[in-house]
Amino acid sequence: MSSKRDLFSKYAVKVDLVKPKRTVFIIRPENVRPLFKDLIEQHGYESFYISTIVGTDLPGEGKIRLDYYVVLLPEEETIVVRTYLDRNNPVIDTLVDIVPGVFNGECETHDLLGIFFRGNPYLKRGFFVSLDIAEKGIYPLRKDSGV
Amino acid sequence: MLSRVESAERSIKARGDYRLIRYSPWLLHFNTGACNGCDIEVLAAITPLYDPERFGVKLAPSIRHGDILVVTGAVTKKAGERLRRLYNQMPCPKFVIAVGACACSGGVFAKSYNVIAGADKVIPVDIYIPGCPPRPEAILDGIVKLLKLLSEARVGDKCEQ
Amino acid sequence: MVCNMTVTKVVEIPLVTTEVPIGPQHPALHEPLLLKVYADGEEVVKVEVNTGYNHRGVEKLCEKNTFYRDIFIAGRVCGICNTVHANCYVRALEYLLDIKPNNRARYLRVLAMELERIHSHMIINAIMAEIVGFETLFMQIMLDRERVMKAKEILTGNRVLGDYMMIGGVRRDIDEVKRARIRDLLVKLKPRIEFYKKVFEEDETIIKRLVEVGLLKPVDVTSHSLVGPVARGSGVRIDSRASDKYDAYDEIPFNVITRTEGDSWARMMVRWDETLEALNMCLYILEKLPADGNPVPDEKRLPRVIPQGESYARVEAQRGELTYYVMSDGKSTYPYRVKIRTPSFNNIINSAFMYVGLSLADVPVALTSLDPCISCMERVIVIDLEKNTKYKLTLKELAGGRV
Amino acid sequence: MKRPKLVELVLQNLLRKPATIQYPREKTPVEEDSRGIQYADLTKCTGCTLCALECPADAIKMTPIPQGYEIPAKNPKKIYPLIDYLKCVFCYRCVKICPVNAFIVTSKYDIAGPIQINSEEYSLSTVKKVSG
Repeated sequence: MSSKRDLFSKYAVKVDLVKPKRTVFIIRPENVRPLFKDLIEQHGYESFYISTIVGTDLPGEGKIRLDYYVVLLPEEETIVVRTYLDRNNPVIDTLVDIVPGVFNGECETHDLLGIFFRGNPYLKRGFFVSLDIAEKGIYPLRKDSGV
Repeated sequence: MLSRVESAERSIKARGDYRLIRYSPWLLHFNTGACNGCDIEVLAAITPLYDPERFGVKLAPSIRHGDILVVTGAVTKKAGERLRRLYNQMPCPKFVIAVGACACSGGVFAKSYNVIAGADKVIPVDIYIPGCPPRPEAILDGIVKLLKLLSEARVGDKCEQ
Repeated sequence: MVCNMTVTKVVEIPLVTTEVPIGPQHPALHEPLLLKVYADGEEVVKVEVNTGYNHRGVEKLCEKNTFYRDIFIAGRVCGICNTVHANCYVRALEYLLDIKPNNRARYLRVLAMELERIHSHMIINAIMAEIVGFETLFMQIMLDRERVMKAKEILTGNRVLGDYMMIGGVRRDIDEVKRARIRDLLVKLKPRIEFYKKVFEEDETIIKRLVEVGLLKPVDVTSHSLVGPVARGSGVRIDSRASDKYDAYDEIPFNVITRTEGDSWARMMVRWDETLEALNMCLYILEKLPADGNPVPDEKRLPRVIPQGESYARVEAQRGELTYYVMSDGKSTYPYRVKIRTPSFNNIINSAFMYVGLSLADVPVALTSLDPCISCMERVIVIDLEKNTKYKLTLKELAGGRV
Repeated sequence: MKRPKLVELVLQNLLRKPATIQYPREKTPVEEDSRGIQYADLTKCTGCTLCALECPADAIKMTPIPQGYEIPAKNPKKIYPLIDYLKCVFCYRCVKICPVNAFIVTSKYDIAGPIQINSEEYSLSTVKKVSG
């Protein structure tokens, strides 16, 4: 177990906490993909699953925060991989080819918040949002979307 | 504007049509984006405990066979189009029951950007059944009230409009 | 999934109504989700999950409403799992506020959630019986489900939407009379559940339709983020009740049910075993309900502004792990961000790979075994490319092989 | 599965009553404290509008009490909460949040009808009518 956490702390720039007691590892956006690649190589597919992808718009800092909530198995501990993207150009490497379970999360985050996952062929507008909003280029969950 | 004679004739004719429906109305259940609460109550209302087949009420397999459209759920933008299309496909005379707060007025979702709100914004509704979700008894009550209105020819048929 | 076989049929399954609570915003659907099945003769070669449906924008709606109004909106994301939704949101707020409800409230919360689990598992098993053409069993299970609904009504005051959770406790208490009545209903229900479980174990029709259909290996489960009974049916032990030990789950004894078969039948059996487990938990709670004060907080005195911070609550809903992320900026009475991830969002969208190789008639069975929340499936459109025809069927007819 | 004994089963089922309830002909008993319609008791209401602010569905509108009704002295704004039952989701947030506990709760549910349904009639029946 400790070795999995070591892997996360290796990439971490900073460690934080989300209540209740979920450790947050803040890492650089370009390190997200190598981190999960290492995790799969060293511990295998059955050692974790990605539960949720949460994007939060932070217009005050000009950033979009992207959190991957990862559940480590078999001890079922939830940890958070957090990264900050530039709000004007939110681009990050996709994980969909190595962890297929992020398919729904990435499509949804793209549709609602406008984060572009480089290399994900399934991204499209209208995954959730109705087309009249999608055509205007509005991302509903951005704070200045006005919907 | 119709003359009085004409409208009286029409109402007599319509009453004859309604009588026929009254004996065995076939329901068509359509979900426009509900949370499922109303759907399981509609489903519960057709199970043995409540058994609306006593009144001849039956779920229709297709919209073309339906007499009464049962709408549940807040009408989302895309579902609104479908709802209108579905309503136009129904044979006359046709009636609509809105089940639950969401179908009646949008409920808690009325202010969302993707929701038109109640079903009456899209199609004419004949009976509103409030509740979140209404009990199966309340749904039966609504159906029986509609049948009563039909037998007294007190609801107008919206077909000609 | 690229395949050099010829595609002769395309089957579209619009999950027309509800739930497949897909969603983040619990996009409510109508035209909610389209399962596009490409078939070679009878064999499925490719499945596309098409999400061209609408959502209700619950996450945005939550940002526009106050914390307290959101409790009721969260309960209305999904009607079948409303108490778990409300519980998860309320606990996320409690983590921020550092409030802990008293023991009686924690026990009562578990009671409400487990009653909901019983009725939800019963309904999906009933639907499964209907899909495979066993209509009598459907009617029987639905009749017995009414007992649970009555118990829920006694406990929460409404048959379906309980609105039972409140920050710091629950919204109504039960007295001795109600306790005895709920107990009585559940004791009568228990032999029936055991009987249905036996039917699912031994009945030939069900075994022939369910066994070896929709196989999922453990590695598929974790890499595709599948949760709940689907994961447990494949031997992956994911149960946030056991790991997070929220509310009173640390004191109430229960077993986490896992099975190793990984097919549709295993998933349904996991559900029946969990129903029995939940029933025993309810009886245990009714027996040992602690009496340490009033579980109902005074809603007039609760704090209106939630302190700054983030919290992430997990709950084991009937269909799997449900998570709420709540962020408060500490200044207003509105949450800054609410993120909802419902279990079916993972289970339905990510599971398209499972159908490949099945025969068409097995698709509804495999789909139902994921518990996409009932009444969803009304019609199936079959496009026959050889004859260039298009016709509509009910899902039941598809399961009956009328393609 | 063990084969059930046919004769026994038939006899059992012949003696059994049908499970169906006779709903519209006989009212089925509902729980007395199940959440049916609620309305404001105007003799207690102070017109503070808290319920209207807290309602998750915005079903409550503060409405002036019409002419011809005795208005209690503690209601200076002369308004009362009018609940639109078509919007109401029956969560009873208003009942619980009311500072003077002015809401009357019932278990009545059969209020379906062809028109808009609200609590005007129920609420106004709690105060006396004054002539003129």
